[in-house]
Amino acid sequence: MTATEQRSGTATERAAADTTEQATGTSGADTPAGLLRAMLRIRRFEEKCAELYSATKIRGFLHLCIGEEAVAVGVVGALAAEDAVVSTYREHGHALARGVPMTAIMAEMFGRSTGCSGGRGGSMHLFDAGRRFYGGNAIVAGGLPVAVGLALADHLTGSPAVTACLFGDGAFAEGEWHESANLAALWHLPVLFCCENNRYAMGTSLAREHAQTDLAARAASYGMVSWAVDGMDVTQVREATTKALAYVRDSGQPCFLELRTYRFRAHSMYDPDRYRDPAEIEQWKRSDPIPALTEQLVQRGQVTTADVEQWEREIGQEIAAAVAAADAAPLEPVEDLTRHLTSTGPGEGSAS
Amino acid sequence: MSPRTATATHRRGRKASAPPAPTATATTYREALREAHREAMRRDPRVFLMGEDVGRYGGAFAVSLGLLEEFGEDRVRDTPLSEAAFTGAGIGAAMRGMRPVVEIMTVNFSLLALDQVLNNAATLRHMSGGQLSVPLVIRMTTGAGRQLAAQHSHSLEGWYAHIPGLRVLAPATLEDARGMLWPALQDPDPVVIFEHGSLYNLSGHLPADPGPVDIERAAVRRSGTDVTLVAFGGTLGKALTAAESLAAQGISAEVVDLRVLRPLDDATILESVARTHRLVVVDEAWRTGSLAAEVSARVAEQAFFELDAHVERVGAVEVPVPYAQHLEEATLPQVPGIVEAARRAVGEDG
Amino acid sequence: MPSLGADMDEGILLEWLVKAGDAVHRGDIVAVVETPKSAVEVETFDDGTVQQLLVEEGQTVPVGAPLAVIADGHGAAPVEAVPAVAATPPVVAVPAVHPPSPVLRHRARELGVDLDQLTGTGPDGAVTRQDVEHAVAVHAVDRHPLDRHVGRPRGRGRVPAAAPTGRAGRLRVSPLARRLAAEQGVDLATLAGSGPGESIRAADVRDAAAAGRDAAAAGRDGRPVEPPATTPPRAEHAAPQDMRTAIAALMSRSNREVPHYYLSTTIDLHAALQWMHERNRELEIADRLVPAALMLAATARAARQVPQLNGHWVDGGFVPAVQVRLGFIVSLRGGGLLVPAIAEADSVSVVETMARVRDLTRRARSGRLRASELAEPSITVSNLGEQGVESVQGVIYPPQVALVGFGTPVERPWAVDGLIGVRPLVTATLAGDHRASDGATGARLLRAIDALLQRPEEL
Amino acid sequence: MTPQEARSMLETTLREIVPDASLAELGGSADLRQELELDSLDFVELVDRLSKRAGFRIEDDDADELRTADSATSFLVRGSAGRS
Repeated sequence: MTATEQRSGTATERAAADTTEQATGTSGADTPAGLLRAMLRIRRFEEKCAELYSATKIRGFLHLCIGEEAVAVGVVGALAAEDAVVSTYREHGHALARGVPMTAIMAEMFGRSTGCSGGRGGSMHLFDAGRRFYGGNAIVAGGLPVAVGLALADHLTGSPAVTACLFGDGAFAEGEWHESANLAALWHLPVLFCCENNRYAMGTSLAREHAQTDLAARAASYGMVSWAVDGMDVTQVREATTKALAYVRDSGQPCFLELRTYRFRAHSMYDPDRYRDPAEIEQWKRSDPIPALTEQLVQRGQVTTADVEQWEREIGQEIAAAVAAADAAPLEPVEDLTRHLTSTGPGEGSAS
Repeated sequence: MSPRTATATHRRGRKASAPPAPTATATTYREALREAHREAMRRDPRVFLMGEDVGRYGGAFAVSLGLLEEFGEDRVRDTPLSEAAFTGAGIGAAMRGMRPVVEIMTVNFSLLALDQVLNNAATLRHMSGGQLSVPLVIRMTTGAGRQLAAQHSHSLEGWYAHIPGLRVLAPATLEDARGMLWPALQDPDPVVIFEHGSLYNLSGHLPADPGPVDIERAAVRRSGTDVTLVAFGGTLGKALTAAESLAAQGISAEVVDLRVLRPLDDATILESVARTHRLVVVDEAWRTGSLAAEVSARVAEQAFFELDAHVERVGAVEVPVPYAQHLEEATLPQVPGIVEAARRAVGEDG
Repeated sequence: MPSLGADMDEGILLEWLVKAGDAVHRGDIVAVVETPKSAVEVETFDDGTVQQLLVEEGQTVPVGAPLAVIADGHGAAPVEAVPAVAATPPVVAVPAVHPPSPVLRHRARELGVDLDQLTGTGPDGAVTRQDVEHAVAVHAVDRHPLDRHVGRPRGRGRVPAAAPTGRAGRLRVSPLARRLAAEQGVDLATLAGSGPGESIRAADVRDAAAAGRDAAAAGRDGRPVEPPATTPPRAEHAAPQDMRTAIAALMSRSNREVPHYYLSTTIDLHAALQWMHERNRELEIADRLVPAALMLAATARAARQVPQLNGHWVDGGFVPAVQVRLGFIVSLRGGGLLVPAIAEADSVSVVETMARVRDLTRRARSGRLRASELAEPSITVSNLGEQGVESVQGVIYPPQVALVGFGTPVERPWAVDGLIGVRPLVTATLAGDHRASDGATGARLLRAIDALLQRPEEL
Repeated sequence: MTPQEARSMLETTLREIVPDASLAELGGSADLRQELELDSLDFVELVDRLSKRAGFRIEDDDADELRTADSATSFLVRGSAGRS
């Protein structure tokens, strides 16, 4: 299916959005070219988000993962459909890689009722229960105990599913991480802990937030298998994740991946980025996962520049369609404000 | 004499609304807070600031910008994301005689430290039979209104105001932003200061050396005779705007800024209700079990026979605050709602 | 001006990093903007050539305002660069005085709100974002009342169609109205309520009481409306502790908020008392004058002469009162005090002043004052001198701006026209609010009181 | 009027004006206005009531005679005698 085909008949309804390409999840994305295209799609999407934020179309807080796409694509794309994902407030890439439709994500950020959280969540709170995407959690480390619980349920019911929990190096300092790691290891729960180490907890560098900066070594002290991975190389991330998932499924034990990466943009749109040396940012941009892989694949003849240009056009069209759909989408009526408060609240069907 | 009365001699109640004195300088709420920290750290070497990103980043809301450069890393301490640990560390340091100011980035993150605040800070003096003292100041951002959705829009001042052993402050003016920190640091017991996120850009004038403010009393921000509007923090401005609008309709509203959320200054509230006989309480928090509920109950208990109308509450709709702008606006107390409530109270509702 | 944060409404264009004619590409940093938090770099999201810079360095502009025009290099119409907001279609003109910001216009269009129909609540009537949102919310509410789910008591205040309209069952009376009715001997059952759900409010009781007084005055018996015998007098009934608390709060507030200054002067009462004794010989004993009546009458007239001290401090400014409502302090037996006021005190005779003081004092002590008699005086006299003290340094009752105190008249040697004689002297004191007046003004008031007391026959 | 009658009349009248006054403890030479915290209005009322009860007009200038319970009693006795 091509992007152009997906776009035809793009409608404002969520149901229609579900038919777009990414609903097919990881299909075709396991090839190196597929990984590259998936990263490019996230990059372009987020660049558009920055523009839309400047233009006040997207409001609230906006945290971009530009520079960290290899983690999103490498980890989340490796999961099976029955696996679960628990994410953070920097989760657009994770959601896209999981197959949450771009139209639903964009509509969510526009605060529209067609958004993946009905306009109630915004950028930091993308949810898609049908895809077992358990949301962006905006409390640092807040998702970790929940991930343990999801895995506990799978363990108790004999499901082969693994719960992947993404969190940052900042969360590694929180008690909730340490409590969750201990519990998962103690109870032998199928959790894949994915620490997206971008070296800054908001504005505080790794060395200023951790006495021991080797996070994988510390995770290992809980009795878990732990690996540190180059998070700027999507093929390495994908390979490590695949191995880790196999290990968790086979052993029923948790596993820890430290994905060493870097965000190219500031923490949020309002962050003047005073705390990082511009030279350091430039240094890391030289390991930008997208051009590096493009160059590699072109050299190997696996991808042509024409392919890349074609993808850019398709992605551009997909994004334009998502923006147009979001712009045209309806707002949730104010009288439905208190819907979804409880299962028995106004506007709810029977409790589920 | 309790040190808590130390500032009672300062007669500075209502200068904020006065036209700027010749020596007044233009400032913002954010800068006023920053100046307050600067003053406290210059005056008392025991004072230090710690919290997430208070140093190099300059504070998540830029309150502490430049303080690291002036006072160094010992006194402006960046912490890891570990609210329980650094809040508890503030408690310990305070017990040992320091005067820490702990900044928790937002009230929702403070829930990770709530154990320390409740079970240690607020409790240790009593539980130790009076042997221990926790002269700690905790500051945090609170409130909604910026489309930050359900995990960044809490208004939990009432939860903290529920806890005996704490003093809870909500500066809503430049003067209070500038003048509350020092008296809070003089309090031998823990003080929690709530800064509403919508106030940081509030601008105006302050005298060059404005001095501390009273952290015992509520402040009457506008005099009136027909109805009392009680508000605090982020809702004060809305209440004042509503009062303005009511004035145009011939209704004279008095606006009381609670500003001290615990212990509540009953006298000022009751005195106002005794004048106006009608009460509207504005509170950004969910209504159930809120500060608005507490104020309403106290008036019903202590001034029942002054009331000439139902007590009206204007609070947030009881849902997690949604992201979408129109839904968030509909969730929170707004000026038209306050005006309507006041009109109902005075019996002008069609 | 791009939005760079949730709480950003405007920004200062600090520095241009490009100039007209420069080629720019998507992602280039083109300017630096000062936000309340810090300086932030601004990128462009377009490729093209800078055609025109619309905002000068140092200028503050609202979020959404175009900063520059970037031509796309294909000869097409210029697009206004930085914010995509600018790329939206033109809007119908709105009233010119306070054009809503582009963001606002856009928002209004998004929500289907007609800006022309809105009344602005912003500065100078400008339409604010909130007005737009409210228009939507109100519309929504009108269609679908939120009462039940949202907890907004909108329905209250109107009589619901389904509600019983008769008076069956318990009377609905506000607590204040119930109290006033008991104090003033008004039968609630005879009243029609004007409040929500036909409830009886204080105003209904006051109206009924006033009507009752008029009727009583019209009748020959002249019997005043007395409270039922079972109702204890209010002053004895009120818990002294509550009154103490209220007084403490008010006085503390005054002490806290009002910068006081004090002046005092000694006044020779010889002429005044002489005149008073003369008058008293002609009057019924019950109507006799006391020195306080002269002092109050003199103060009321002096307050008219010095209007800067007759009024209130409201919202940071002095508001002169339209008349002299002279408050005087009545101390209650068993503790506490009340401050009833004599309306238009500057235009009633000394004898009438005396009558009013007597009436108000008696009713204050029996708890039968009407609320209107306790309404805010424009200036207050404290006459503690009755208790044998020489001078009174009072605390102002905010929002009033002055309090005059009289001590006990005492006989002292006093020089008049160069000769020492024994004269009755009183110390008059002024406590003034320094925000509203200064000492020179205060001195004029005391001099005026003195002068008036030297010519009591003109009072 | 006997001194006992005069004293009793004085106490009855004072009780009407100051209901909670403990007159038993009131010394004969104590200053009434200070002891009972009578203000000038109360005093006028005292004079008025006493005048009516005693049946003669008490002038403003006689106020000093009513300063203490003893002097007032004696004044009432003399006044009533002078009239009859």
